[in-house]
Amino acid sequence: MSNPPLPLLALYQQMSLTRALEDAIRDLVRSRQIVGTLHVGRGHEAVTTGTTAALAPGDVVAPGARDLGVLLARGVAPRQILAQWLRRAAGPSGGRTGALHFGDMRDALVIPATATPSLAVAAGTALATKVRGEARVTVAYLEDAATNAGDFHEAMNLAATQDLPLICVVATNTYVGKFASRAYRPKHLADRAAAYGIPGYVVDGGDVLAVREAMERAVTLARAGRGPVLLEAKVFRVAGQTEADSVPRETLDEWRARDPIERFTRHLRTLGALNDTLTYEFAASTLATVQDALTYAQHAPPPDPATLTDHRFAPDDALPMGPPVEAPVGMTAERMLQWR
Amino acid sequence: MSNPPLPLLALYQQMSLTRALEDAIRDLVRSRQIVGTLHVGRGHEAVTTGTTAALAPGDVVAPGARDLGVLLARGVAPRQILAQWLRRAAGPSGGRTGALHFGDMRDALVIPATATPSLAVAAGTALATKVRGEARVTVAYLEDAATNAGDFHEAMNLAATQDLPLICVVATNTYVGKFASRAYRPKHLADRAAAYGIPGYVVDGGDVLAVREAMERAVTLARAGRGPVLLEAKVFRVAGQTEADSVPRETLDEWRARDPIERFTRHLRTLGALNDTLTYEFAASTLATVQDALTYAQHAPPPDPATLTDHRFAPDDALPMGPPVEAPVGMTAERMLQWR
Amino acid sequence: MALNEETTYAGAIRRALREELLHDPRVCLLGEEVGFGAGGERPAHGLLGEFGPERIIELPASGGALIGVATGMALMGLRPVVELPYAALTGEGFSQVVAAAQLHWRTAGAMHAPLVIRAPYGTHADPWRAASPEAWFAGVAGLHIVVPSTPYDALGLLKAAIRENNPVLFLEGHYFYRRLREVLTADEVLTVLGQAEIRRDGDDVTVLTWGAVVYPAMEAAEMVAGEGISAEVIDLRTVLPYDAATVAASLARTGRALIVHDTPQTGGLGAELAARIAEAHGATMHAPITRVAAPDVPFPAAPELAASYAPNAARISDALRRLMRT
Amino acid sequence: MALNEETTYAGAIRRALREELLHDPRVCLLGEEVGFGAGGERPAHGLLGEFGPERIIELPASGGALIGVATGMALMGLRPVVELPYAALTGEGFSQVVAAAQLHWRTAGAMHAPLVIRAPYGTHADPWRAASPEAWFAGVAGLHIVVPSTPYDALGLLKAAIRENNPVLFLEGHYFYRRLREVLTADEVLTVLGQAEIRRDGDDVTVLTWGAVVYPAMEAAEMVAGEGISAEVIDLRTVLPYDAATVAASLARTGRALIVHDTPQTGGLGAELAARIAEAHGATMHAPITRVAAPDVPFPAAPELAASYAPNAARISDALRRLMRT
Ligand SMILES: Cc1ncc(C[n+]2csc(CCOP(=O)(O)OP(=O)(O)O)c2C)c(N)n1
Ligand SMILES: Cc1ncc(C[n+]2csc(CCOP(=O)(O)OP(=O)(O)O)c2C)c(N)n1
Ligand SMILES: [Mg+2]
Ligand SMILES: [Mg+2]
Repeated sequence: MSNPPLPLLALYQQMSLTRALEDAIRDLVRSRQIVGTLHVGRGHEAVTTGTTAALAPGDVVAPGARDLGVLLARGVAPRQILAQWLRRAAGPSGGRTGALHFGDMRDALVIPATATPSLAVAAGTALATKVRGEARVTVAYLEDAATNAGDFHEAMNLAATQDLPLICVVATNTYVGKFASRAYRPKHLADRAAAYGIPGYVVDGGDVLAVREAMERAVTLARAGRGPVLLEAKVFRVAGQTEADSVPRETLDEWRARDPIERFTRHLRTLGALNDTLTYEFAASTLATVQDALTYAQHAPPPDPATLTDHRFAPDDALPMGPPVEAPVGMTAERMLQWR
Repeated sequence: MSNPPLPLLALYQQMSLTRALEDAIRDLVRSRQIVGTLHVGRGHEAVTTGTTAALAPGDVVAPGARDLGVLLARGVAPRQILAQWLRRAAGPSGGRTGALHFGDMRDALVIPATATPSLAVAAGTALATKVRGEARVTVAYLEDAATNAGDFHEAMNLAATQDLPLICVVATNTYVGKFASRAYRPKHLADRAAAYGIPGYVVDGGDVLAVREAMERAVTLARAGRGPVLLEAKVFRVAGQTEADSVPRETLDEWRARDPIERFTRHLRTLGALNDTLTYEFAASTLATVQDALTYAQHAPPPDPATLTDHRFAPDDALPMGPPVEAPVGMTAERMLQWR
Repeated sequence: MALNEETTYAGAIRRALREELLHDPRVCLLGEEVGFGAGGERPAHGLLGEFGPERIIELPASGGALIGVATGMALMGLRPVVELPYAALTGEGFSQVVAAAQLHWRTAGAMHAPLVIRAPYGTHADPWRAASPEAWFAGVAGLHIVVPSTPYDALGLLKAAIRENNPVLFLEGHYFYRRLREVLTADEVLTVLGQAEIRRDGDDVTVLTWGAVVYPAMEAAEMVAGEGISAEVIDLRTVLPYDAATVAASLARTGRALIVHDTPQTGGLGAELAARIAEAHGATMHAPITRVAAPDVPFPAAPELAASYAPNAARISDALRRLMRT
Repeated sequence: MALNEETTYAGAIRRALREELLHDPRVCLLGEEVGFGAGGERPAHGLLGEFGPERIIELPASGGALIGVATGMALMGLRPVVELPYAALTGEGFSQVVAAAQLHWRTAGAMHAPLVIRAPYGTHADPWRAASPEAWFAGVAGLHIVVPSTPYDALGLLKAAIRENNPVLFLEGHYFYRRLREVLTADEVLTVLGQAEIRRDGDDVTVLTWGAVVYPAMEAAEMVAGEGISAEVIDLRTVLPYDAATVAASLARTGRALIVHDTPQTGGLGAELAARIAEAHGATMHAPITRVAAPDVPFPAAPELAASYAPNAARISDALRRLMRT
């Protein structure tokens, strides 16, 4: 399935909104309106925006703690995201979980993060689409150190042996956990692809267009039934693992030069695609969106304690899960199972 | 630490004894004197004998289900092994576990197999020797499909980042589990070394001298503090995963040509190192050893049911574990900790 | 399926899988040896040939990944059944089991994980592989644990488990596979989860049990019957959540409870039963609530040790007599 | 260590680690962030500088591998302490924990696994990370589970745990780290594992509890004292195996038991307590053995939900009153 590249300005808007919304979350954390930690995604915007720009509507994503941009790209409303962060009743988890630990398997096709390793779950959605003869791909987003987990290894090996349409996007940032030490030997985590006999690519995670191009290549392979792909994006994360950790001044300066949004802005300006007027317009609409979400979420009521024990067990008439089957992406009639 | 290569005939004896003892176990299984399954090690003799020939007395080994030869090479008595298989009170587990699920951390330095993935445990013994400044290496033996487990991945990555003296010997046989299918994509599992930034070698697991030479290279690297090594030995296992599974006739014929013991015998005969007289002598002494072990084990009493709940908790005065410290292998005074 | 065919326990499981694979195209079977690897007496034998690789999916052995994969398939609208070679492998996928059990609650009802984990336990040579993990999951909310003791229940309960919208841990008695036989009619059997079965009526004392140890419990009940002790034997079948109503009704009559399981006593499923009974009926019981279970050690390999591991009819009948004396 | 210094809960853990690292050169500390990663208020803070990388070993984050690695170090004669970032990670290493707990029995006494798994639980933003895994391991023979509720106990029990020859799961109240302070003398404290502490004497009813919920239990006891109800509050401290003698002595006087824990009720550690009490004292109890615990759901993130999760003084005192009415 071909998917027309988004116009460049849409990428710019996407990255800007991601940054603005995360800044709003950061402020809520700083002002103690949110208890809990923000795993900072500042600097990851080109990865989340560039990879999702290469996807089709029916593809499945499994974002991690820093992948706010993926949720926005898949159409999850900023209102929902802030209601979730503020743990409101109206949030997707009804206040039962924090941060980005929620998902949507009907429309946005976002696999819920569970705080346990879950690449195997993404392999499962990819396996489901394969056995149903659908052309969907599943994209899982991992932090570099997460590739040290047994879950990564078992899931990638399984996906490779089954030729699953699974793309594993690894954002390698200079930090692991709270401090800048190496939790693995290889220079490039893309080299881990050799262990599974699958292709592994490295891309500059600060260059949104390079990311989109690399992702398009990966998606083409996966959709063609060639099995999983490992795509490593080198990013530079400002701040520590969580918003709480501080970063040395010179690190911050170094980062500014590499800021994916500022890099893309310079590019668009040299192309003449972006000028001050446009910048202000975009900034204004972004601000309005964030403001609307903030107002909505801050005024949304908290969950009712009486509901704490609701939904302990799914009822027998629970809605079937997964995407609506009316028009499964790329479902090829002859291999299609009568599955519902 | 240098270790002089064993004389060739000792290798021959070692391999013959391994084969003879496993045949005795097979007969006990067939005659139902042992309930349970024998994971056949027939065809693995050059791997167990060749690798252990490159080790020093104080090195630690973690054999798997098919590595009877490793136990014999480390000096575990055939009497003990058969008493364990027959689940006698005198066996190392007192009849509490079956098969080769036992170990010895005082003398033979054999990590007990627990039926759970345990490469991480071997990484732990390697870490212990490293922090104590000992020059011991730890050798773990895995079947090919075991490299698909998360335990393998987490332990190898951890060992690599800590430069642990851990050698992982993978015996790749043509079968995985009960049937000849592939549980992984890469042609060579040694390629998985790239994922950890460590050296990976492939060796003909049917050639005991080639195995010993490759192992000596691996041991030298590990002892020098260069971190773990992955050594893949290609072997051809006769019979299915367990003694119970049958194998097609032509497979058996193919195997005979590759039988590591027959290959080494031919080699020794062309060298003139082995002749009929010697062959008969060796066969006789091997037979005597196995016979003695059989008689001992078969007449050994079963465990007393009254002891079932003994040893639920280790007492406060339990013997300290690990090798005797009087003369730790290669302990280098300056890095030695006053650790006991 | 011929009429009134004598079926083994393993055969009943195969029939349940086959009927549900036919009944609902969303059902699929995952495991290490469910296809070519499934030998003649194995429950999955023959299913690959009939339903093909899109439904019967052989995957590399990875206890951890298999359950995560099944969760992903469930998220996409399928109804996977995972077969593990032995039940202790749930320890490798422990987090994934808990995550699946919590999914519905975590998503405030938006999602659920309709998956079944099938695994044999017991009589394995190695203590590890023989272990039943039932106690590990006794505290995991959102999970169902089913332990069928007859071919009929294996058939009816597995079919119901596959139609259940919450994760089910389905523990199969390894020892039963070929040894238990029962004549089953061709009629469809669906045994509702969470309903106990009264195997024997009695008025003096209630025996609460499940799985392989149901048989010595029945034997013991017969032994003491001659001595004028009337024991009611209840096979819980679904041990989490269990059938509190049936238990309550029986205890209201007998006022005496003996809990019997073949797994270690401390922290076992029997503890929760005893606690619930003490809370609800403590004031009206005629005798202390008593447990007869395996000792607090793993399942031993030597037959001489294994023989005195699970409660036998002698131990159970002694306990019944003691209960009646108080 | 200055005399009579006011010490936080985290500080007491640090002191225990430091004293044992000094006392026994076989002791070492493993974890993801025990070295450079250990910030000022963290228990491990500063230990790397004092004891060096051979004793304070920072390893990649792998819940599963860490416990296996510790087992291997123990096999070689060391006494490792593993620090996990949060206790639910024991789910990633579940098999390794069970294997370590079984080692002594499996080897017929030849080997043992002297290792401590230290992990904080509670008050994490995410339901998963907040979970206490105490119930998962309630049925694992060979394991000790310790849940200290004061800095003094954290000090004395951790030191004893490190000297224990069997694996110990040491669960630290995350909420306590900086909030609990206590004046500790410089004298060495070694608190024997398996001994409960009577926090409050009473004659009418025995409250059995541990961990964070000890405080609301004490509060509740004070509340009902005014109403003439004399409640004895026993902090078990070591919950597996627990101090049956102290519990028995108290119940012999009171004849009433209230079990209080801040983890889900079904399949929790309270179930085994209730079952053991019902068996041993059922005949002599004046009131049904009662549990007050968290509901059977994970720990919720929203403060409004979390507030009604763990038992509070109101719920506990109501239960005490109910017990006295029967
Ligand atoms: C033993 C263990 N400790 C901690 C965690 C969870 N965890 C929290 S932060 C962190 C490090 C994340 O590092 P990385 O994936 O590189 O993300 P980064 O912090 O670098 O953005 C991990 C693994 C875990 N899964 N296992
Ligand atoms: C899900 C799962 N199934 C089974 C096992 C244990 N197991 C028993 S046989 C086997 C296959 C072994 O294959 P391999 O390692 O290649 O040894 P081979 O049978 O080829 O000698 C495994 C992994 C496991 N650890 N996890
Ligand atoms: Mg990182
Ligand atoms: Mg193999």
